[in-house]
Amino acid sequence: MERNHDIDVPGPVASGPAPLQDEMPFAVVEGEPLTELPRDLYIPPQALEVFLEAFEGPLDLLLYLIRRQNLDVLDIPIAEITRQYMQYILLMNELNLELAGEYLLMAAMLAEIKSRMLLPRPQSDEGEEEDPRAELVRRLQEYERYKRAAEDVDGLARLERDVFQVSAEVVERKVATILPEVPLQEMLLAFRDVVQRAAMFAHHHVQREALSVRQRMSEVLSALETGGLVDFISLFSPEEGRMGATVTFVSLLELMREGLIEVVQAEAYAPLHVRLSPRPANDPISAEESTDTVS
Amino acid sequence: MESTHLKNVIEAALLAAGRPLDVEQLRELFEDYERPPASEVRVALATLAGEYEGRGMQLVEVASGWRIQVRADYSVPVSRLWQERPTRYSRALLETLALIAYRQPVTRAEIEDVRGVAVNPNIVRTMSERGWIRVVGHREVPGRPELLGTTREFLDYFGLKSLDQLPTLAELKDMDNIGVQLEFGETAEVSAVAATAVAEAESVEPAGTETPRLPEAANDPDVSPA
Amino acid sequence: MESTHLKNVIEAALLAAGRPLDVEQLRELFEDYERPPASEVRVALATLAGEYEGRGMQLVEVASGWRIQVRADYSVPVSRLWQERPTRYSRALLETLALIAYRQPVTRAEIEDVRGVAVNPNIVRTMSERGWIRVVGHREVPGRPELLGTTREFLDYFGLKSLDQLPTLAELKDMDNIGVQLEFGETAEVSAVAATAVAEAESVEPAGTETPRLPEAANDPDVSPA
Repeated sequence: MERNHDIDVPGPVASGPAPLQDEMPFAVVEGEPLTELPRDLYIPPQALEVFLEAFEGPLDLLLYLIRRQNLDVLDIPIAEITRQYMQYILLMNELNLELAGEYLLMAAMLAEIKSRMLLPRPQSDEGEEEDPRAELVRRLQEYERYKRAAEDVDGLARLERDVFQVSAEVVERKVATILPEVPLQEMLLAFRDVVQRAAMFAHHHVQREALSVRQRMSEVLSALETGGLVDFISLFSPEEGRMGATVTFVSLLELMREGLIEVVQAEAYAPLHVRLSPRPANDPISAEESTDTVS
Repeated sequence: MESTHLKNVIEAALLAAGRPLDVEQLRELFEDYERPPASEVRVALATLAGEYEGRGMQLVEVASGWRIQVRADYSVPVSRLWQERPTRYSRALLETLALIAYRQPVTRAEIEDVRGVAVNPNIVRTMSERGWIRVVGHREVPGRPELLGTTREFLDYFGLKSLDQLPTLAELKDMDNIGVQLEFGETAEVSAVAATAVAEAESVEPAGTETPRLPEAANDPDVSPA
Repeated sequence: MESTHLKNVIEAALLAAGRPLDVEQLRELFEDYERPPASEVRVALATLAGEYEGRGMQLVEVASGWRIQVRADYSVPVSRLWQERPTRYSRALLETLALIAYRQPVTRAEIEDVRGVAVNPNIVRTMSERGWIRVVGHREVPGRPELLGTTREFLDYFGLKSLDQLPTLAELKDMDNIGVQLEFGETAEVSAVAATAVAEAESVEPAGTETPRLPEAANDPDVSPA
């Protein structure tokens, strides 16, 4: 805020005792500010190019001119600033530097403001005078705040310059895979579709009643997989009640019907035992193995 | 040099480097005037190694210097950082699984009869590895083909208490959209507060949240075969 | 879960990842049955951050989660590990970036209006490639110009948790009121020290109404869906 009104203090960049609205010297030779390019002096165009590239556009250049002289952005001496600005433009022209169109646009805008400053100001609806510089001032301020925001962003502690992300080696990296999820619904749809395709609707295997029996069939087969005799009674769980017993019984009947198991009894009234059906003798593999299991 | 400062610089550098650093490289982190002797660097390394005991990382010496690495105890959870996103199971797998569930115990040949194509051995292996199916026996016919059935894990995964809870084929046939039907079934039954409580208590199964509940009717043991 | 184990897994994972991890990602390192609640993970993170005090590294929260990084005190010696100087970004790039960050979503034309010069396409490309900015939509005017915004990576890179943490944008002064404001400002300055403190405390808002938050950037990892 202070820098906007204490205009008497020379700016930090200002070289020499340049009075307030003096034109901007582009060089100082033996204490004498040079405001015109000496005809006999060769300035390599690259040097000026570098100088101009330091500006991010006409607004930046204007701000530089204003700040350099500690002028208040809100009260720019428009005639003087325009004159200084034009000097830079002419200089650039003289050096045949390619000038961005934006610089010329700004020159035109400055000239227009300057001429309007000389004319009586039009009254707005509220009866207030409108300052012809208002729009320029707004743009300069708007640009300046983002120019400073850019400096602030650059000042943030950032990765690779101020902050270093750390890492540690994982010597034994194991690749773990997540198993896909299967919604039940998807499996049911798959079942419906496959059965529909196969036109197997009437088949007894897929009636509801079969399901608990089929599950029990798998369980009974598992219980018998050791190959030995299993107590018939042990296949029933009293805690399942009558329904459970019925399911087990039906599943045993179904397994017998399919020839998967057989029920054996040593003598009349002796306890019943269940075992897997002996393998057919004509099967070479099972014939080999059967010697191990049949005892 | 103050030993904490030295230790911290070494720690920071080893963590930032992403490669092992030897004692000489560590010494070069310091300006000439403050460069610690190699002996001090080694003491600092030993101190650091000790401080990492019981932590997530460890300091080890390898051929090209010292390295901070993840302690092997934690490589299993850490490896999950790079785990592959799951792919979806194929239609063929789902159909095979469904057929095993509904028609168990069942042989591959019987599945092939229904599906009309050979059973891909990878599919059977995938489902076995997942613990959803297993060989429950052999059909005593020439070749003794394996009989496949579903497991308790299968029921757990799908949030079923028993296979009875699966809809019958007749029910499936009537459903143009199973999802809608199943949801209807649920809302219809959630009349009682107790039912809700039970449903919530049961929803701890992994797939519970995504698995639509089945109509209560299928649960009723009284409807089961006589 | 045993708290040391949890803490060590988190430490190991953050070190191994080499990128920030959020609470949800940390929870996913554990199997379903042992997965700790988010609150426990946060406690472990706070404990870790405390344990790193006075060490070579620090645990910080940035936009996309928690990150272990070299403590700023040690960045000078650590930077000697690399020969190359860190990239310097041009003023043009930084100004364009600042405009996108503070005024997003913003079109190229709007950036040009403020800066008074055309937007250099290379600058936009560089920032996109770095993952700092992206097209967040189109303005529904003729030509449907792209609207640019910053990303989560931008925040991570600059060590910010959200756009709120950007440095305050300078105020605009009105030409007509400037005299009044100055007088008012000078007398008021003496009167209330507290007011200044409040103003400073409030100044974390970067640009007030002009800076719409990006939904992603403002997304608090703590409230992300479980």
